[in-house]
Amino acid sequence: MAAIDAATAESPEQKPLEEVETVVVRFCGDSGDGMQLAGTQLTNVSAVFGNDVVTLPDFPAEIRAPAGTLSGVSGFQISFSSDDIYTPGDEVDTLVAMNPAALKANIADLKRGGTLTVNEDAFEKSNLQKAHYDHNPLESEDELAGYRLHKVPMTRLTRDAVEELGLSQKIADRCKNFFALGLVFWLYDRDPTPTKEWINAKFGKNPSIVQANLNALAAGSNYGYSTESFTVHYRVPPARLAPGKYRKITGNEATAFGLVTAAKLAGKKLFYAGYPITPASDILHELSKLKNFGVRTCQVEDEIAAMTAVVGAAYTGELAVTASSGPGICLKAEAMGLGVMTELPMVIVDVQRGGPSTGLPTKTEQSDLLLAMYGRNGDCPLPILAASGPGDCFQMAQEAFRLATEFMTPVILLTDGYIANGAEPWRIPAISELRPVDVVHPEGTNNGHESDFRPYARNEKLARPWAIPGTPGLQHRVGGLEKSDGTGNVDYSPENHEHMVKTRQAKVAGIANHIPEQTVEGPESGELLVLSWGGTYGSNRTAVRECLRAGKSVAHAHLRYLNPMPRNLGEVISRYKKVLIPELNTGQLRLLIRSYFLVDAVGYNKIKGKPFLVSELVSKIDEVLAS
Amino acid sequence: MAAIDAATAESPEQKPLEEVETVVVRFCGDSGDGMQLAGTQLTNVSAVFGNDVVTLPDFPAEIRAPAGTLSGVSGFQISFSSDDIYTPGDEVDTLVAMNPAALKANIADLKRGGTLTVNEDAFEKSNLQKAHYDHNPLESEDELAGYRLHKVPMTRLTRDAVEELGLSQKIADRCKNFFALGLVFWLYDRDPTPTKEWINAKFGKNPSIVQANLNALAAGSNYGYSTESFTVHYRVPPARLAPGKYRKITGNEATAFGLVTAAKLAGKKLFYAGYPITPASDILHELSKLKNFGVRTCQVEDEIAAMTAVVGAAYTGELAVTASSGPGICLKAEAMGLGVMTELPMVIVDVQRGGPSTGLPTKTEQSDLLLAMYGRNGDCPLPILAASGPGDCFQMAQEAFRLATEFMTPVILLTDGYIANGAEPWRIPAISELRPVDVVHPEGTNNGHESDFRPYARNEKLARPWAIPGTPGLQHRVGGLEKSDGTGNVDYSPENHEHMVKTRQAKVAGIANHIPEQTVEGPESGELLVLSWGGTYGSNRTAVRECLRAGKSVAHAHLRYLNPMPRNLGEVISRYKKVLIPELNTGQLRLLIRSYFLVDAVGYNKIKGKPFLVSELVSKIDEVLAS
Amino acid sequence: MSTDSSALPVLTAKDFASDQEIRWCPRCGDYSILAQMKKVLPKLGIPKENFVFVSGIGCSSRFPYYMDTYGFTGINGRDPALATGVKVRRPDLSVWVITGDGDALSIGGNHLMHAIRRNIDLKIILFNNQIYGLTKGQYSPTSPLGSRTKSTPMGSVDNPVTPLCVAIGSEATFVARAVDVDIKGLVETLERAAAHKGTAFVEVYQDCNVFNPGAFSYATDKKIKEDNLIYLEHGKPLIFGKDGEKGIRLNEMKPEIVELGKGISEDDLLFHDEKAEEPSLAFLLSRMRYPEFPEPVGVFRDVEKSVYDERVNAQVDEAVQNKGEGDLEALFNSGDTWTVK
Amino acid sequence: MSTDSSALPVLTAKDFASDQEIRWCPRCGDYSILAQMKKVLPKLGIPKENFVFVSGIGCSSRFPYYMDTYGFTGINGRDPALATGVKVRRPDLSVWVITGDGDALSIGGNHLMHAIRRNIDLKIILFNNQIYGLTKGQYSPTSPLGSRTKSTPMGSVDNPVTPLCVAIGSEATFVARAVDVDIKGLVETLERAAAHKGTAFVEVYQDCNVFNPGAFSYATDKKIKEDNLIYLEHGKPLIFGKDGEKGIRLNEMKPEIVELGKGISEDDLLFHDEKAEEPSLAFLLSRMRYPEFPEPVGVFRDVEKSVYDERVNAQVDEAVQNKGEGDLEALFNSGDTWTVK
Ligand SMILES: Cc1ncc(C[n+]2csc(CCOP(=O)(O)OP(=O)(O)O)c2C)c(N)n1
Ligand SMILES: Cc1ncc(C[n+]2csc(CCOP(=O)(O)OP(=O)(O)O)c2C)c(N)n1
Ligand code: SF4
Ligand code: SF4
Ligand SMILES: [Mg+2]
Ligand SMILES: [Mg+2]
Repeated sequence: MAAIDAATAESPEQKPLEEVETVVVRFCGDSGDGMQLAGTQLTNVSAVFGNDVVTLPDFPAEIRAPAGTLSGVSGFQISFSSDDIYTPGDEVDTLVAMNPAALKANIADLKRGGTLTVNEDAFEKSNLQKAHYDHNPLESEDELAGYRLHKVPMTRLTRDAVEELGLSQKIADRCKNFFALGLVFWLYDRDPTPTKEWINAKFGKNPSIVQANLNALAAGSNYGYSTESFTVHYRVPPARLAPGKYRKITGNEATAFGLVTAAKLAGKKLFYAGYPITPASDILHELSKLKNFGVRTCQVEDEIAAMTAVVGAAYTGELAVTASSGPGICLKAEAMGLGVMTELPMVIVDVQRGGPSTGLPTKTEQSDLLLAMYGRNGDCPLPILAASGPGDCFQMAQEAFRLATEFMTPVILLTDGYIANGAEPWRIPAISELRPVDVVHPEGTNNGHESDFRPYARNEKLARPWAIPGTPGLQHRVGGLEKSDGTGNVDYSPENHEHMVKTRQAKVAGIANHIPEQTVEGPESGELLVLSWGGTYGSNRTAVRECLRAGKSVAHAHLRYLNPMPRNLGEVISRYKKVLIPELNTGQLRLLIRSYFLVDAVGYNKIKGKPFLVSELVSKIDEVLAS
Repeated sequence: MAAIDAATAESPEQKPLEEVETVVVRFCGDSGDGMQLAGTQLTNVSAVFGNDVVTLPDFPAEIRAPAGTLSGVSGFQISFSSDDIYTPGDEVDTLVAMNPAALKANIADLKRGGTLTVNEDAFEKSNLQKAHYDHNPLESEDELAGYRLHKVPMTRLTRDAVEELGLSQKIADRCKNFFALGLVFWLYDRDPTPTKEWINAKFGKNPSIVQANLNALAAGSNYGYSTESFTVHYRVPPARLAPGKYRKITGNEATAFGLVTAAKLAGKKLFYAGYPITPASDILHELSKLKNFGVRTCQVEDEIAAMTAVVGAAYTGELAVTASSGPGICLKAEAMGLGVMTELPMVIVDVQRGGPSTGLPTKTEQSDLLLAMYGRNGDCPLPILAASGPGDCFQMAQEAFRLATEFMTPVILLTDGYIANGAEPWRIPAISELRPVDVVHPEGTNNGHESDFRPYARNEKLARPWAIPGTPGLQHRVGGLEKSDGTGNVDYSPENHEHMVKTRQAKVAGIANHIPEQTVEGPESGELLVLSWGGTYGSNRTAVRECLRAGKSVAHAHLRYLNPMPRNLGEVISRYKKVLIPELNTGQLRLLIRSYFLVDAVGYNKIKGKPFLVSELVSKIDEVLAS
Repeated sequence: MSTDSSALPVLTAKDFASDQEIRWCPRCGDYSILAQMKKVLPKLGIPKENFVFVSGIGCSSRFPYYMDTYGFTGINGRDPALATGVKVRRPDLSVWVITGDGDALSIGGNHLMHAIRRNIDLKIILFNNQIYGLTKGQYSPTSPLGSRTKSTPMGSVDNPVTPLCVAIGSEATFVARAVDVDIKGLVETLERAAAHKGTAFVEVYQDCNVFNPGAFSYATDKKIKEDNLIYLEHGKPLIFGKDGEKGIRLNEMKPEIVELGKGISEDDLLFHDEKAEEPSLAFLLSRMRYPEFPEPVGVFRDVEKSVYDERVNAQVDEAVQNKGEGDLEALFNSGDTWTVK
Repeated sequence: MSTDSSALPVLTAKDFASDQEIRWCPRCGDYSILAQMKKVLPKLGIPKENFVFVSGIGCSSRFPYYMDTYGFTGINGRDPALATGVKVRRPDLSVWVITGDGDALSIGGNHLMHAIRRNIDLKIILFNNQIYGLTKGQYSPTSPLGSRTKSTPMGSVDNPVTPLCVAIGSEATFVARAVDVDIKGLVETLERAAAHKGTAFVEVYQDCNVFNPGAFSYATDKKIKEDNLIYLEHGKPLIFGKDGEKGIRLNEMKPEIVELGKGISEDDLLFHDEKAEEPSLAFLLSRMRYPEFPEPVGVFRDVEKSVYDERVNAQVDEAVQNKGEGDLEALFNSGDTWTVK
């Protein structure tokens, strides 16, 4: 069968093309089925086309669970829209399921009346058994009656499509995902060009693989175009995004970019030390590609070594950073305390995942906020930031280094598995838009007055000078024992200790004067304030916006600065009768807000390793408004 | 010179003996001067005599700082009383200073009009220099005018006293502390018998050392008895303590005793793994002496190994415990989380010291409460107890194991450097008074139904069964990944995770029904509630009692259960107009109380590595009452 | 625990399989190791409830889930410490530690070293695939210099360690090496490890079929493996090659490959002595690395030394013997006491 | 940094003393090590602002406070990792790690092993007093079996490690041993360490006069030390004894003590080779322990191998060369982009 490109072919029996605003598609199948790839390609073509896009990949915890099993199911959800959107969508409009296990694990999320496309060929006995089906759901009368079911023999059709190339069956079958993708491209009237280019670039060395994938892609499109079963297809017009040049970015990529950017702006070379851990490892992977920016990445023996090496690099005047997730952040605690005591600038990224303990390594959660606040011995404050979405990681990573260097302190940046792996369109900033990171090191002396140098003298921000080894005359010694303010010598005296504890606290608290004040979306005062933080920005924003459209008296404040919080926050909160704090944990921000402002904030807590659905938030808002 | 025992000798010119209620004595000198020993001996004779006693040792941070320097000063304060007392006293009545550095470092704490006894011989040029004196304070007109100064040539008199024994001068000089002790014995009319017995027992193998020390002791007493300079001496009658047999105990000893007791009561053999750290090491030292109780102590490579070994031992059914201080507790965080996830019973003792980082290793602080609460990734709750004084460590260590085994959970016990090293009289409990620790392990099966065993089935307390290796038919696997309730198999499903997070939380919260309700000392309602926790019990109790005597409307509630807190605490707090929370940190309990009960609790925070003075607390109470 | 093995039901490999689905990738070397372990255990005459499998984190560390014994998957790298807690309290149990090259040598290197030097009676099986499998393909401390992995796009820059050298440098009493697909060798080695009293350290070359496939093909490929491996036998000379035509001779502390026959007889070769009191020979053997040398497999060292868990417990017994069973009342009343009436 | 040492002021030991009061106990071995270090540094021709002393925690770890150089007292056991951060970023600095037997081998064992195997250019000086000094006298990983200390009233039950064996097992390129009061030997050893490119690992026998006095008297007591020490010299036979009357001969991988003269000449002895590519000889020497053998002091091993910090930085240079100096704009614009108008 020759490859005919449905999207460009003219045809008399053109099917009706309906326009819609927002669409949610999920590909799911076995880990080996290439679903992440299909999802990524749909994301790319949609973004290039000009839609707003939000994605939610969902990997299995196993590297490669046995084929066909429930634990091996891999999924990728994408929402694309002509509006600006902030979540990957609550319910799925079109579900593509490559095998019974994928169907079983995902069907609950498909909207009633939604489009369900399955690879019919995969529904044979052994696969059904592996999915713990005692029957074939495709043959059931009513089980899938609520959906627009399309049983497509994808395996067979893909084999047919590539037959001419004489590939092994195994390789032929690997092209199935492009068949499915092609079908979805047709269904949503997507221009496949970027995917075709990608196939050419990726497999260029192997022309028959290129052709096989192109054939499968075309065959999928043709299938939608030609068969009777699909009666309409849809068009999602471009979004009205802010003008500019865009690219797609994941949170981990954006974090890496932000870190490198901060270093570049400061005239420094980034130092990264880390030990791999899901879902933070990609920051290491991304940075290790950027050695031509002077980035030095060290994969070290454990998180303790990583954190301590960062302290060492910071001492020498480097912008030094480490990233990890919950278990690794625990291990960094002691050395973070050393960073606080030595008042050196450094950044610790915590890509939060489901806990406690090893927990749910591949799932998202917001449950390390209090660990970040208090997970060190003694009174040991440091600034904490939280990125609100994939793209915001870029900005907050820079902000982390700005505060670290300006105030000479370690800074924790919280992201989470959801925004770290999720992607969104990112307006590429002009270099001139970036906020500078100014770093000054005191100059050396050769006048013999060496002992005059006071490494713990402070400026108006209470920051001490960042004198670095190699500078003549500024030799000094730092360490984890309490220091005398000014000289930095070891000092156990009662008054000095109290002074230093309070100074460290005041320094961090004072940052409130150097960060933006809290803003709200919605009315300036009213019934209810929804107060959120970190990676749940999108769902909260969407939910509140929906409520506002419905005329409810609710506003949204989103925190990206957790310690210190914006200085006007108490005042903002006081303008609303009620406060609702939705969190993907048991109520960690709520604990702080209640204590700081003595306000009876209500929590909405979801601890399922998954982001909020907009609908869940809207019902909760309604419930609180009604109470 | 022959040894004449002043205390037993009859004398015509008997000096007047005044009766007083409470006395505070501090010995201070160089680390090599044996001040800890002198203090301990005064403690012993006073306790044996029947006084209530509280002590406060103050070691230098250095092992052996250069002799005569300020950093080498070692002190030991003891308060003994005919009343019941809870603090070592704010101000010193009698200060014994063995050298200029000791005088300089301690004089500020001597009460105006107090007795100052110095070793005059030590005030020569080089010692004065080392103490950074540019003059001899003993020769100053008015510098010490406010005190009853006694310049005693202790070195010379001690040498004289032991001359007959032909000892080297170095050894002779080592007896100086017994001279000073003898003088204090005379001054406070103490019976030296226990000290003499101790000298005999300790140095029995070396008769000339025995004699030298006895001679010095007698010479000191004789000096007080015979010289003109001491005109009166004092008598402190026995206290009206609860009837019973007493001994002196330090917090670390009491913790060790409590742990062994819990094991014995549970029919278990204690397992301890730890890595030395000040001020927790003595728990290891004490326990390692108790091998005949079946105690197995392992000094392992670091705190992570200690914590993980404890998890392993707990899995096999042992009462397992580790102890550390701030930096080490940080390192245990990840493995504590594993203990929470595997729901195994174990105890972690945190002997708090000054932080952050290495901080002030030898000083006390209460700054690890929030670390204990939140210092682990994810939502990871566990019960937290805090001992209120040296003796209470005995009870709380048992309580920790009772809760750990009853609820199948790790438990943190907080003590601090002050109560760990401080001693107080301890009424020796009868074995029958001790609360039993009941432990049940499910029995094995040989009927082939192995897979029926549900390691995460729960009882009414939400505790799971503690099945131990070696039991036939109960083979099961645990670990740090999220588990399915019931089976305990790895389970990442959203609903199960939320259920498990909430179950672990509910289990810990439910402990509130199995601990004593909160009591107060003072009126049931009123102006001010002083809410304290942990090792500051004594000073808070004394301060509130003083205020009560003065007719102020103030009551005292002291928390020994920090998580969960007693279930009636909110109600108790609500009965007072104001709440004052004094803490040796920046306000950690206050953060929690404000959040839990939305009460505008005020803090009084001292962060000087030292316990509260009663007078400081009384003024703060007055200030709050007046505000 | 009953040690009367005649009373035990006869167990088979199947009895040691748990009800959990096995979740390794197809053709992962871990499968073979699991299979051989299940064959070895029933032969040991130990009731199955007396086995405890402890692991850390990694693909390899899932092993305990698949065994119907007591099992504990701990946290990354701390498994030797966790197993120490188990074994000190229950020296009667047979405690196995399953670990990976990342788990044991990266984050867990210190615990490994200390378990070994204490000579605690653990059977430590290190699955060396020269990669971090579970975290999807970063280089490990055993990856060769220059390895291109996810975290080292330009090649790794740290010199790798040799697990056996680390173990020997840490005073190991039993050290061995086996290959995942060499069923006979692996079974024998596991049996020998089980029989050793004290820490038995076994490195198994394990193929990670996804992130580092073929890393050990020189040792598994039938065509070449005889030239690249030496099967160690106590008291025997070091001979290798398809027809046993090659051998190892020592030249002033330096091993060299020689051809047998041409004036060189077996007596000229280096003889293996796994019982040598000092580990210098074992160390020298562990330095022989492919491609310069054939790599020895089998038992490098097996000597007796006092065992930590036994000694800890012996002190307890001794204390009881000397001081009598601890008595709380006596303890409380020790030291100076006084009575208030 | 200026490397033109001719332009440098001539420094003396005094220039390296900081203004901090020294707080070790009287007669602590640490004093001598400090004094010798202050003698060695001025000879290196490095400006004093280019020295960084990093330590962990312990009595020994106070060392940096007493040096007028840059200094960092870190946390217990993590000093090699901290120093790695310093050195990777600033390969031009001379970075020294001062550590103790507890700091380096107990809590810090893993970082030590990894620093050594990476061959990062650090000078690691381990003050081995076989005790935890700062925490007042618990046994350490180097304390002999049976040590009675605060935490082991019935004697310790763990086999000690030999620091040099651990280092050699971790692929060390430079390994040496010295004795605190052997001024000449210590100075020479420190100089050699300074000259080595890569990790230089030096164990110094150090007397803790308070908690473990005399632990090394066999090596310091003038009357007996010549019988108990062998001063290693490259290319020379192993000879010892007051009059050089004894030597070490190798008997099938086993060292044995022989008397010279009685039919045995120097040529029969073991010859030292610190440059041997493989560390087997160094390992064998490090196994010779008192009282069975005289203990070697001096340089056991000194070979060249590529250096971690250099390689990390070389990759950066290479990347710049290949891809050009990183350009943010190009980075941001990489991959698929689209423009919204
Ligand atoms: C504290 C902590 N840090 C990091 C991780 C992530 N992690 C899990 S397994 C692993 C390495 C596994 O490598 P290896 O031991 O070689 O096992 P393999 O998967 O290759 O069998 C890492 C880094 C973790 N689980 N915990
Ligand atoms: C995390 C942590 N655990 C424990 C300690 C307590 N500690 C300080 S130094 C030390 C051991 C020191 O021994 P060594 O390295 O031999 O030094 P030495 O004092 O003998 O020179 C310990 C256990 C600490 N400071 N930090
Ligand atoms: S990733 Fe590698 S080691 Fe892990 S299961 Fe797959 S093949 Fe095995
Ligand atoms: S305790 Fe020992 S090691 Fe520490 S300073 Fe004193 S003598 Fe030196
Ligand atoms: Mg591996
Ligand atoms: Mg030491």
